[in-house]
Amino acid sequence: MTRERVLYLMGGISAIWLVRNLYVMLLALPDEVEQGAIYRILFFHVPSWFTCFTGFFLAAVASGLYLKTKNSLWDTLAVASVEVGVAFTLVGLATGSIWARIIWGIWWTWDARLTWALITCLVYMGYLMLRGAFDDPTSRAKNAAVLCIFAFTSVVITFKAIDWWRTQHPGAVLSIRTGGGRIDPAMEQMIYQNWPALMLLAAVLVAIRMRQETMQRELEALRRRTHAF
Amino acid sequence: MKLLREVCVVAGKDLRSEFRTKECLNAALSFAIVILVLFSFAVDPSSEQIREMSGGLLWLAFAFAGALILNQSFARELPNDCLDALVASPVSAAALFLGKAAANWLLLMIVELVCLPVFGVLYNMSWLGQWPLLLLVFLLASWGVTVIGTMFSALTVNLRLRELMLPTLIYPMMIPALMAAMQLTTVLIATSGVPPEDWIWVRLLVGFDIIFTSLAIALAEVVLLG
Amino acid sequence: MKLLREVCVVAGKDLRSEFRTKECLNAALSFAIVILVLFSFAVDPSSEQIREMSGGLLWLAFAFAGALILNQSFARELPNDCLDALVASPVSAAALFLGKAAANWLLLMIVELVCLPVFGVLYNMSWLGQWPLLLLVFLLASWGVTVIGTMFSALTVNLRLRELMLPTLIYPMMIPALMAAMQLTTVLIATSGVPPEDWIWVRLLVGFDIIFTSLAIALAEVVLLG
Amino acid sequence: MTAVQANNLWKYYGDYPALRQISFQLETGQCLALLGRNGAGKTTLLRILAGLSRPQQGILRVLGRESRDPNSRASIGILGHGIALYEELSALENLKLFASLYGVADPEDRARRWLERTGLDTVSDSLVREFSRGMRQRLAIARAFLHEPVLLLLDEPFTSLDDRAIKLLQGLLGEALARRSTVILSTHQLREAMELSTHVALLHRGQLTFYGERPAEMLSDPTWLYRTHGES
Amino acid sequence: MTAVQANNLWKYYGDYPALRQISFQLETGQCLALLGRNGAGKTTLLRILAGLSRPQQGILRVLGRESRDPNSRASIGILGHGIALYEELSALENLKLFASLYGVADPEDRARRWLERTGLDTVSDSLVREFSRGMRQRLAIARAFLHEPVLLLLDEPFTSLDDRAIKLLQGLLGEALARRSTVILSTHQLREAMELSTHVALLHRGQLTFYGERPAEMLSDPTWLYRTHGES
Ligand code: HEM
Ligand SMILES: Nc1ncnc2c1ncn2[C@@H]1O[C@H](COP(=O)(O)OP(=O)(O)OP(=O)(O)O)[C@@H](O)[C@H]1O
Ligand SMILES: Nc1ncnc2c1ncn2[C@@H]1O[C@H](COP(=O)(O)OP(=O)(O)OP(=O)(O)O)[C@@H](O)[C@H]1O
Ligand SMILES: [Mg+2]
Ligand SMILES: [Mg+2]
Repeated sequence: MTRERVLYLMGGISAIWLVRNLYVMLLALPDEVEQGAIYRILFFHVPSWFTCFTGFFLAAVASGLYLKTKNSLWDTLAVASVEVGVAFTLVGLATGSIWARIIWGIWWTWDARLTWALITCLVYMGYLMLRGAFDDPTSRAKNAAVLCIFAFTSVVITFKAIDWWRTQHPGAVLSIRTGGGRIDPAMEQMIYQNWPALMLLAAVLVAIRMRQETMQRELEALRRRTHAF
Repeated sequence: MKLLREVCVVAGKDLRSEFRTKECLNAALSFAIVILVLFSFAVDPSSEQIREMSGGLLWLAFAFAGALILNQSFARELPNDCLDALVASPVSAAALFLGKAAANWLLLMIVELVCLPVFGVLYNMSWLGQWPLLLLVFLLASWGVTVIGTMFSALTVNLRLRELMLPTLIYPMMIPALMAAMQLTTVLIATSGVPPEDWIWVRLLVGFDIIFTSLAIALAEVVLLG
Repeated sequence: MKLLREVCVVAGKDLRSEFRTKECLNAALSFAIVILVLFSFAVDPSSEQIREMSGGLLWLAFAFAGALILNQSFARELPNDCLDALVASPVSAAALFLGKAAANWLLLMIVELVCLPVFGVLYNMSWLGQWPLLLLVFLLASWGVTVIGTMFSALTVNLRLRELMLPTLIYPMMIPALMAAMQLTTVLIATSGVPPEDWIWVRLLVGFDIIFTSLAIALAEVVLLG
Repeated sequence: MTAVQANNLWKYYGDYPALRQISFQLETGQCLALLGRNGAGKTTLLRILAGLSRPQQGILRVLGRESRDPNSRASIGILGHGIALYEELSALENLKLFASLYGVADPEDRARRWLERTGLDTVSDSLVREFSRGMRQRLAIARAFLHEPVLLLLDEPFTSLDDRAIKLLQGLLGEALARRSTVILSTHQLREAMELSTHVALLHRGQLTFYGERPAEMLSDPTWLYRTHGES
Repeated sequence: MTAVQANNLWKYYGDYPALRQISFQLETGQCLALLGRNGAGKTTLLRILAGLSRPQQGILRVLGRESRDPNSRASIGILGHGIALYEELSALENLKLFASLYGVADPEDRARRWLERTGLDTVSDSLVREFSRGMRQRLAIARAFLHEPVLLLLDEPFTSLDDRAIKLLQGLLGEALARRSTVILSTHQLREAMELSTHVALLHRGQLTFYGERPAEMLSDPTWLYRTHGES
């Protein structure tokens, strides 16, 4: 009961926070010189990539722990964070595509950053697919965990792509990566404001998915037990 | 009629075990995207030339997916000697072969129909203009590929015949069908209709399908029973 | 030493049973050749541009043919629950995994080395000028492909949709290795040496091989035993 | 009526004659126990009778027709070494599939009935992959009996069955014989087979060294036949 | 010395408990017959003892070591439902392979010796694909005994063996026990098992309902245990 309350509370906070951020973004911050109004998509584009990377990282760690302890709780955490991570990846892809359409005039181009972002998305969709293909929960958890650990390499490559290749996609802007100067502090501030809000939302979603997964597992157990030979 | 029913039962069985979880469509979808991403590394995707290769790339992807699907078709029957039970049942060898081929065909068509729009988006190409003809080409060419592939798959379970019919020759045998399909697909995507001189490719496809289907049906009993 | 001996025993077993039937090798080889022939229909083989795509085409063909070999790698153990006996034996999981990978590697190398001259003839390209370096690239890249493929072959053996699932899962993982191999092969075929800025690809290949081999060895026990 | 008539059958694997000069005749309603040591040729003979393999020489008539005639195949039930079940289908789906293949009128209903008879009704929706060996064998038995065959060809049907399942199978066989079906079974579990069989055949290195009604001695001493007619 | 010590083992498939609270202890030189109806959990237990599957709970020590310790694995011989032989390799090649895997000194010689002992020396160069079922089982037995294991885990080893092969296997087991090896075998052919076993365990729906020395009643009446300790 209290757990549920905490969840509602967190959800409420993140909702209010997001609304407040939207207000600041749309009404308080001025348009950017070169791009005009559309640059505001940055405030969702970048934090959602950060959020999905965090989710994938969490999933990789949880998978490692699952393989070590064989405790199915870790497995549940891994699926939940991958699922939420994939959702945010899709948000990132969508916002990026829309942005690209307006700035570059095309939806998609085979640029290293974009391609790797797509590959990452595919890899984690593969993870979910692999899970769906197993009937036996033990081997499902094990095999998915192994895949999840391998998969994280593509996240790393995606993250580093702008450093390794000359890309059409803009390079790093945040001052933690560049040492500052490439972005207006107010804009950067806004990214840092929106990120925790999205993270909070992600956390709520993960918690909900974990509950669902556990319940499904119990249901399956009941079914097997009533149908024992 | 009896034949048709039997074909459906056999095809239904294969499809059921493929579709058991809904993963099949997901797998086909991600597979399609993966292949198209791979292509983007091999050829320069932004060049103009890509338009003239569209049919080639698409059918390459299909040939590849096909090989994987077809390879498993009869191998699926090996584990518990399931093929014995099928061969011993009153179902005719032709029905069995056609049933398996039909299941493979459907799977291949699903992969193809999923690939096509994805290809269109990623490579910035429109294919809707001529879709009824395109569909026809897909249906015909896929059937040709499937019949030969299913035959190959059946050979792998029959050791004695495998030596004689040389699997190394069977894949190359698909080339005419694939060639025709590539040509037609490119034409249908790049231009706005099939020029008269290209109709010969359609005739080739139809001929190919008829010849190999009859051959396969005639040989089914021998190949399956040994 | 003990590890090496065990690896050899396992690899020897896989190779011996493969060479007895040649099922997989034939299929992969003929398939790779079909793909190369198809490319010549898909792209204009006489154009200058083809030279810049040579690496891409070759490695696409290898990746496709490789999937057939990798698919079979663990599937070979399914029939009589053979994997159980291997896992129960005192051989370490790492040795088992490396043995299987080594066998796949050799098979893939055979396919590649047969395809290369065929490619040269079909596309009128000479590849002999830089053959020692080319061989090195082939060895490194194939190993990377094989390690990932063998790992995932073990993960997917028990799946219905294995044939579709395996390539869908492995290709995105392999892309770094394939990309490097494509780049280097093109450079080695088209020009007469590796320009300094391309050595980074060699480093990438080596790094890729090391990282994934260690990961695979570390996880082998978990994957095989469950 | 004659259920099986075999005349001078020869079967070679390469140059090795796995069956030599097999001739016998079995009437409907009889139950033949096919005995013989490992590698004697029992499975080979059963596979030929089932139409799964062709003899190189000899004439074979099954249920009054050519072997491999679709009509005769529809009235044969087989159970081989491989259990011939699909691991990724459920028990019910497996039976339904074979019911449809044999053209049974209401596959679903028939399948459920046989699941019940073999005691598998509680696990009818589990995949065969999750079955224990005995459960698989039970399901394979259900598959063989499903279409009410007139001729049953069973290769070591008692394998890995527990005491209750053996009783069950013996009951099913008894019923089938009572309906004047014909049964040919090979087995090494002589005790279980002797209770039912009316006839006995002994294969020795591909040759039929004994064929006839079950000797009375075998009921109390199952290995009697091996000792008298098999080479020691 | 204690050969196997199991303490409160639980094994779930998904959330279905296939083994519940299994505890027992077996000394070296003893022979345990693992009995139970179809689906009771015998195979599951044997696979856990062999290190092929991990219990979710409980402590298991085999030959005084952790389960899955490479040293203990080297002294275990297993024979499962799947015979674990490669169809494309010959009998000799199969045995040589496993002899090498187990680090036997002269694989070729050892393999030939065991082919002879199991009566397969005449077909040593035939591919397993060409073997009859009984011949496969013999070869699998040879594989299990090949490296002179100290602990033998046999899952229905008598399956499809003819009378002579059963005698042979009983002889091999007797020898092994005389060498103070330990044997655990599951079977439904109680009569064959009872001659050797010193101990009996009865599994019922994943639980051990009986464990102890073989009751004298079982020699003459093998189903005694089922009637007294199994449900209904
Ligand atoms: C479908 C198209 C796009 C994809 C898949 C994509 C993908 C990504 C990814 C994966 C990141 C990772 C952030 C990180 O480094 O942690 C990112 C960041 C970023 N993206 Fe995009 N993007 C797309 C389009 C665009 C466009 C059109 C623009 C603007 C012209 C843009 C601007 C940025 C910026 C400024 C960052 C922050 C860079 C940093 O500081 O790391 N993106 N994008
Ligand atoms: N892979 C699996 N997934 C789910 N359930 C399984 C699996 N393997 C076995 N089971 C279940 O576990 C139980 C015990 O199976 P097990 O194979 O151990 O039985 P057994 O005692 O060996 O039976 P038999 O005498 O028939 O061989 C059965 O109910 C079976 O359905
Ligand atoms: N596919 C094959 N190729 C070559 N020889 C074979 C083949 N199948 C069987 N044989 C041989 O034919 C002989 C008879 O085999 P079969 O399987 O009929 O024996 P069986 O009587 O059923 O024995 P078991 O009791 O062991 O099952 C054996 O010597 C065997 O080696
Ligand atoms: Mg037999
Ligand atoms: Mg069992």
